[in-house]
Amino acid sequence: MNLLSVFLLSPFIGAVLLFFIPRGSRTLIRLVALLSALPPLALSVYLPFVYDTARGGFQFLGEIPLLPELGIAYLVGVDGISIALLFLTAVIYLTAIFTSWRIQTRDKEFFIYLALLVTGVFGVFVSLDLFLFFLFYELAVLPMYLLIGIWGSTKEIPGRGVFGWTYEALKVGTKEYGAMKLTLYLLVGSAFILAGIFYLAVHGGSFSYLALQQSLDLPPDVARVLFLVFYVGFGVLAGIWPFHTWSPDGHAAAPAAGSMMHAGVLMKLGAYGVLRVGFGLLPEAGAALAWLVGTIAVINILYGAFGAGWQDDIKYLIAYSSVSHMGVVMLGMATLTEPGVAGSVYQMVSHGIMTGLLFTIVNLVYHKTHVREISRMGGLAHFQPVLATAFVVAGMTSLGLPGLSGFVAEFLVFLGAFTSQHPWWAVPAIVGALLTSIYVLRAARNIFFGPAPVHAVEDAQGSEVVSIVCLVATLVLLGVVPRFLLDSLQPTVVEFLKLFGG
Amino acid sequence: MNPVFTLLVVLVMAASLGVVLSRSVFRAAYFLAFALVGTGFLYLGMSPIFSAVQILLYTGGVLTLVIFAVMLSGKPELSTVFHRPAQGLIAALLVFFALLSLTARLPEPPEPRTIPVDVFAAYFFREGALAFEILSLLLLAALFGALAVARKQGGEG
Amino acid sequence: MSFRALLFLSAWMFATGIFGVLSRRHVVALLLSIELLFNGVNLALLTFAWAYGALSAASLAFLGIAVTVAEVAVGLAIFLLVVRLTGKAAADELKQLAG
Amino acid sequence: MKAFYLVLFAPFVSFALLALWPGLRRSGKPAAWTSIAAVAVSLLSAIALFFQYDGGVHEVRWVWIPLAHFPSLTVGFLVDGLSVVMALVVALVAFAVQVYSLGYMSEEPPASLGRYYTYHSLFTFSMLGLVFANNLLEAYIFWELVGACSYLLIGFWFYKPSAARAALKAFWTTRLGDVGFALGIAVLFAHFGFLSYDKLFALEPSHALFLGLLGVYVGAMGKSAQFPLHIWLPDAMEGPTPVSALIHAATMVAAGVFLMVRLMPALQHTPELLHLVLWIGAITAFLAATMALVERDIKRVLAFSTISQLGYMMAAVGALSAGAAFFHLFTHAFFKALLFLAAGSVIHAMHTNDMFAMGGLARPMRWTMILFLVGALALAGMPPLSGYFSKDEILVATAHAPVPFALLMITVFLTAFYMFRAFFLTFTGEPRNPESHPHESPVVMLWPMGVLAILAAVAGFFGSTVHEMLNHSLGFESLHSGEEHHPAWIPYLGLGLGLLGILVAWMGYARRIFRPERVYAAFYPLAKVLEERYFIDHIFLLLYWLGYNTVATVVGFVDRYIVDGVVNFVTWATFEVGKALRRFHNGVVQDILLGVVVGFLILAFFATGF
Amino acid sequence: MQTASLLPVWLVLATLGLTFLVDLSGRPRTALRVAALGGLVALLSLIWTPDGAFLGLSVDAYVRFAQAVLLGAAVLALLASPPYMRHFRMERLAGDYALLLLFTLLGGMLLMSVRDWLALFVAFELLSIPLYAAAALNKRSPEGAEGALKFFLFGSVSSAFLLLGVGMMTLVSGSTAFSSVVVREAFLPAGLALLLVGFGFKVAMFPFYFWAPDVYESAPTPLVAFLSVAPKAAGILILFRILQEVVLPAGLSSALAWVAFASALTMVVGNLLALPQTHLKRLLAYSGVAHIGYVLAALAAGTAEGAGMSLFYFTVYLFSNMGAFLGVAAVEMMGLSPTLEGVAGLYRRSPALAMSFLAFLLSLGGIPFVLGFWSKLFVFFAAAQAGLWVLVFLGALLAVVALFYYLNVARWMLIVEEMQEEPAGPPPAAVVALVVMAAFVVVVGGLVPQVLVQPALLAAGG
Repeated sequence: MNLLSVFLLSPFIGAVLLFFIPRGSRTLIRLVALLSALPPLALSVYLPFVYDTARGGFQFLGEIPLLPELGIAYLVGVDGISIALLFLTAVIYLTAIFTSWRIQTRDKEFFIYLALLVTGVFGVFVSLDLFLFFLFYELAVLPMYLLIGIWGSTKEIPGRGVFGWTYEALKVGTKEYGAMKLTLYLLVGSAFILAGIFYLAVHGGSFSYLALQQSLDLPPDVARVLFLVFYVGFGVLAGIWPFHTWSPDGHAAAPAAGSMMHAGVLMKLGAYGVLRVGFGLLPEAGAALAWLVGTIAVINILYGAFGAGWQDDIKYLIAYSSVSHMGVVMLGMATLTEPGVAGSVYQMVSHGIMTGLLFTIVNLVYHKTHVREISRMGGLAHFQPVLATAFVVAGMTSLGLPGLSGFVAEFLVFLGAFTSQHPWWAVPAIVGALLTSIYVLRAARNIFFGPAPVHAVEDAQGSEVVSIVCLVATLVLLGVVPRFLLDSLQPTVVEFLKLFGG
Repeated sequence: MNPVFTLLVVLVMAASLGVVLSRSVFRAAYFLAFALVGTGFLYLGMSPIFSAVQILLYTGGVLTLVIFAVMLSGKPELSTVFHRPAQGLIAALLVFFALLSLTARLPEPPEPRTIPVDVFAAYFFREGALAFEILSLLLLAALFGALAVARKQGGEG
Repeated sequence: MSFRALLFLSAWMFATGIFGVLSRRHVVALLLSIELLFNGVNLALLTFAWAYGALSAASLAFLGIAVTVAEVAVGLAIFLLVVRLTGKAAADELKQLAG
Repeated sequence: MKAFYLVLFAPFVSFALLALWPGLRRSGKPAAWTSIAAVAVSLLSAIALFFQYDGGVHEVRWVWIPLAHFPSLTVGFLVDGLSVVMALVVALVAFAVQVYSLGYMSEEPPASLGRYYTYHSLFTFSMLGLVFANNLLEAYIFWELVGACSYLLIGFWFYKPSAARAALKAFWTTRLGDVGFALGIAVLFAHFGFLSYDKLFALEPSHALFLGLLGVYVGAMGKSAQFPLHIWLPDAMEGPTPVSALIHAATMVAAGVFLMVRLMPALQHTPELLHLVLWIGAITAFLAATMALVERDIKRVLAFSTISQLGYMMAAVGALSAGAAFFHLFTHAFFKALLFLAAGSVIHAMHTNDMFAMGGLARPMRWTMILFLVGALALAGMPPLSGYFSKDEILVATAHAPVPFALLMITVFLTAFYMFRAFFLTFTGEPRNPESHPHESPVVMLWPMGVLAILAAVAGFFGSTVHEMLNHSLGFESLHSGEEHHPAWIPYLGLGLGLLGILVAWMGYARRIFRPERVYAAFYPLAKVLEERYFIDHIFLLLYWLGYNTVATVVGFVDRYIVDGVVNFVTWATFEVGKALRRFHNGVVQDILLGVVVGFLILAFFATGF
Repeated sequence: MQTASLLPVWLVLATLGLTFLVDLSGRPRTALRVAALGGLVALLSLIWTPDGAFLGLSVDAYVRFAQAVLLGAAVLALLASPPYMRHFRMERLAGDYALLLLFTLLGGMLLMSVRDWLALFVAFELLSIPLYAAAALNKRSPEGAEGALKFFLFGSVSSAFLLLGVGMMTLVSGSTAFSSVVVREAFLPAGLALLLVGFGFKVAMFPFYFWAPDVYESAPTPLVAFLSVAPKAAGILILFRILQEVVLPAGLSSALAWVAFASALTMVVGNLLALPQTHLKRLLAYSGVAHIGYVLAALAAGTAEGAGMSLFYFTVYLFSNMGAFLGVAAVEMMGLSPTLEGVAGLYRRSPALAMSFLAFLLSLGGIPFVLGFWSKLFVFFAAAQAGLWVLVFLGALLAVVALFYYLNVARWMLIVEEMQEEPAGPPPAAVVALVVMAAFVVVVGGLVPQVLVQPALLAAGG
């Protein structure tokens, strides 16, 4: 029983146990969910210390042959990058449970779907067999759909512009629309990935990532096409520019835990995929197309930052900021320099935690005030000091204030961009941070500051405060002591860059 | 090309047209009978047993069945005969040419001979034994099927 | 007894059968057209048997006749049921099931 | 060097305590006392550090971000002459302000008082961190932290929309400057690979060094409110006055100057940059002074005066005279903080900032008047007070550049004029609004002002010790340029202009020999321009609306209705194809059978075709 | 005399006889149960039947696996029929219904093991004709009769083509006195074309699927469950044998291209047409068409893995598709209409049924950790191994469309809160038990797919 299987089994067993608990006993349900979240967190905190940085590469390997004829096996292993992302997922899962502690309707099902979703995500970060990777990748589809479909929130968006009439036809903005759009986008991406993985398996001989790393040599142009297929496939989930439109609708419709998991973790899944499968298995093609990845990342950063400025709905604002920050992740990756890639992975973790916190706050504000339009809000800090402070801290992280995790990530990406072949990339990276500070702090002012609102509003209660405190603590921890993750991440990145003659 | 053969072919062709074009179903049934008998005579040249089977069993059995069905239903004629005849005509022509083109590349038969009954019977009951057994099952199944469909279920709508 | 003529005749019967099936409104007319189809096929099979001495084609024709009879039996039973339940004998009026 | 850790980490402990322990924070007074105690500890150890200082350079360093292809990014602390003196100034002013705040913020509810002191502790820690930083990256880290604290403190009274807006303006403008700073760091990191001061100083001049330091200077311009990035400082007065005294007079705004002084060994290799710094310093000084002439709000007058003095310091740096710049920073911290606190005491009593609503406060607020006078005299550069010495050194240093020198000379006169205009308007003449009944501020506010007043008076004499400590850390004579050929008449001209300024102010506002309102009316167009702060604020506002909001609207619309529109259209189209195909299933048997025939024809075509 | 190899066939024949006698003695309900029991015995007997050939019927692992699928489908349908019959008051015809079903089953089993063309044609007809009659058994619904009529007409016309095609094929490879190369060159493509028309109907491939939606909508649901799996499986698996042993050796390699083309078209049309459907049975009909498109992709690969994967596919399809139809039957027995509105809020009324239905939908949609995921992926992997990248990519993209309508049904059941129609009563326990059992297989099977995949690959000699 491999150590890493704990990541998979703990939430899955939690889901199975929850299945048998009667619907009435609310606290028991939450306790089981919580218990299913603790082992992965403990393990993910333990891993960075016990990961042997000297040896590097994939460690804690475990293999159980599933279908030898087709070259499929349960192959698991982690390196610095996976450790960082496992830590992110574990933290987000725990805090997602706390945030949804007070959910009223159908709570048993809620925690079951959440547990299944996390199992899928853990599976992706842990598995080294591409088939298994794809399997866990697709596992996240259904729970996400149901989470948004059942517990989501609706806000009709009237149609305007040249395709305006389709908006009423498809009821854009409702939670069904958001759930379906998000799910189908994930699937369109997985269609590309499926084709790519099969091509690799057929030409590389087996699905195992390790074997493919050695045995794979494709003609340059085929490799480039394959890289593009993976880039688009995973990029859809990572929210790269033309395919990002699911992110605002999906996250705006999702409940707190749903958007925490999705914006916080699943978007990183996409970026992780591009890094691990795209750049990892097809280095020459990756290097050749790095300029494309970088340019689109730049568009992402600026597009997201400006897009967020226009939004009047707090959830859409956070969703667009996620698009912008994912741009920073992709930019870091595209630089193919050590600080760049390390910064990119660090930004995945930092942005994951930060977006988790932002969505928690935004959803709590929505649930307590039933208002999503910023123009109709103001002075909430009078009644919600905890939420206000947390929002400012999260905002500061997003604009890269030192002492919080955002700075480490964005500065590394900024330095990496400056020392890469396209130094001009550094300008959008730092300008992006400036633009972020504009819309985030302006939102903070419009929502929380200013004269007190007419009727009192409830502040974050019990478990919600715990969730917020955990997330803020993680942001500070990652900001002040980056070596917690970087010690294991850095050797992996160096080894990763050897593929590119680094 | 002896005249009898060509006459027969033309007659059968006309008869089959009649089946399809006649207004009343009864008259269509007569034309069909005429076509089947014509084919039966054609079979004389190829394999005499088949002409017997064709004329006695096939024409006799099937025709009587059809007539009974029409009598029972009490609806011999409908106001209009055809439904989208143009579409049917085009399709029929295309099928006709398709079939001809499919069989066009067939070589001329070197020496065609009529199949004597004993040779056919020996072959059929040796090679086709299994098929014959399954056929018996099929006929039984059809019998049950027809009975089941015909039976009243009691109190149906 | 020319080979080509026979094939032409069988194709002709088959084609008229197809026309009947596609364009006649009365269900029994459809059945008759199907008879025509099968007869065309049997004629073709026997022609092959006669031309190439393929006894299997001949025995297949024989089996074909038996199968056709079975089909007509079931077909008529269903026709009578349709008339009894829907009171219509015209195939193109039976379009409850669509879409 | 144990004392050093105490100086830096005492405020951090207090911040951690207040942040993590809500009970303490919400209790109000106890939270205040924790913070004040921490600052006191920090002050005492700073003093100890100052006296124990043996001239050496003690540095401690550890790896913050490990890197392989580049030297790892390190974090560490550097204790040398410059940082010790600066730490002393910061700790002292911080202590004074925090004690003063007890009185000034007395009627704040306990919870928000606790929040106030939490921010104060964080600010003090960040400022000290900046002072002791040993490399540019760490300087950038504390630089931004200090900026964040200023945002929090300016926006402390968040229920005032103007305060929230001012906080935003301050953060955005300084952030704009920080973009330059970051780019500068990136250039240095990319070309040289290291950011720590000692290695930077060892570099010989190169274009990369120039670009890097230019970037850093842009950052300093933002933080030290140099033209054109000065627009945020006047609005920052929305924050509580003690905050203005601490952050917008003595410490944070001086950070830019401090950093330039710290980088002097490297700056000396980039004469073009220094030339630019000199010019911008001089222009800032002059413009700020002109804007102060027409200001009605007492705090904004002091704000413009700070911008002007910062202009002086930057000019000194530009003239390669780090010593003069630092000494003026040293003295300015005391008398400007004093002036702010005095103004605070007046506002506390009169509950208004508008000088034209005050008057005749000399009698009821005797002590405040005396303290304000000391500060004003020091600022105007009257001999016994510290202002005279430090301003004189700057004038001497910049003598070699005619135009900037002239501008600075005129500014001496303007400074004296607007300071005493404020003094006479506030304290002399009859009270302008009858229902206000001013009373002297409580002792807890007067004592800190008193200490500052004493320092403002005597600080001038510590010039030599400050210079000597500075030379240790810079490694070269910090005052060298002005010494040789400074004409003797400079100090006297400065003094004369100062006295002239006071005289004119006295004539205008005390004795009302000439009516300033008529002068204002006579030069109305010019006055209006000054009042509108040369329309720079409006330019930035326009830049913000055009640069960000309109582009955001376009991007937002395009994304919501074009990019998303295409996606919705594709979905809708797929549905329509599905519905269209359904029409083929009209249920009529004959049409269904067509399927078989068509299928056969296709297959037949395949069979014959291939 | 290895008659043992035909053990399951003898057992089914015995069951047939027994059922007839019981029905004759006037107890139709017990006749149905006897048929189900007999089917079960035959299914279990498969384990001990050895390979071998007898009377022209050869049996090997591939045939036995296929027969297992057919028997499984029959047993499942027969077990679900009694409550359905009782609900729709068709019990007097239960006996006939059972007989017809057994005849069809027999036809399918024989078709699997037949070696010569004559027997193939007759077995093929035996597989269809009883179904025409069975489709019309619900005498209360005029649509039932209409559906049966369409089924009959469509079936007869396509079997005419089939007859001609089989005739031609006998000349190509049958034991004939004279088979010159020229004749084979002419007859092979034509024969295959005509053959595909016949098989196209049976398998509901594009463009021969027009009958499927109408018949699925009107026929009794347990029969439709059987109809949607058994004949299709038989058709595809025997078509595979024909391709492997007759067509490809005879040199018509372009046949695989035809199949690939048909697969692509079937996938696209099946999925697109399923999108706007609101009637569950029609939706499942079109989804069935789409699924046949996926299997044809494996068939187009033309490799042994392809065969193994299609065997596995049908085993999975057996459970998920029949399960779905039995679920619809249960919904009908609750007095609800088998449409999206009828199913609204099913989660409230009976969670077990709703959850099982969700499992089937996911399996059909190909979501991980349910059996359907593996089958869909392996089918595409087989196609990928044969280099059919267009099909793989098209299939993956269409899976997105497919998931839309599957999730849409799931949405109506799980997410929509209020019930649109008032159910008459709870679903009969027997059917729910069957449905939950099928769902259990689908979910647990998803966790350990190799249990089914490896035997399938072995059976196909992969």
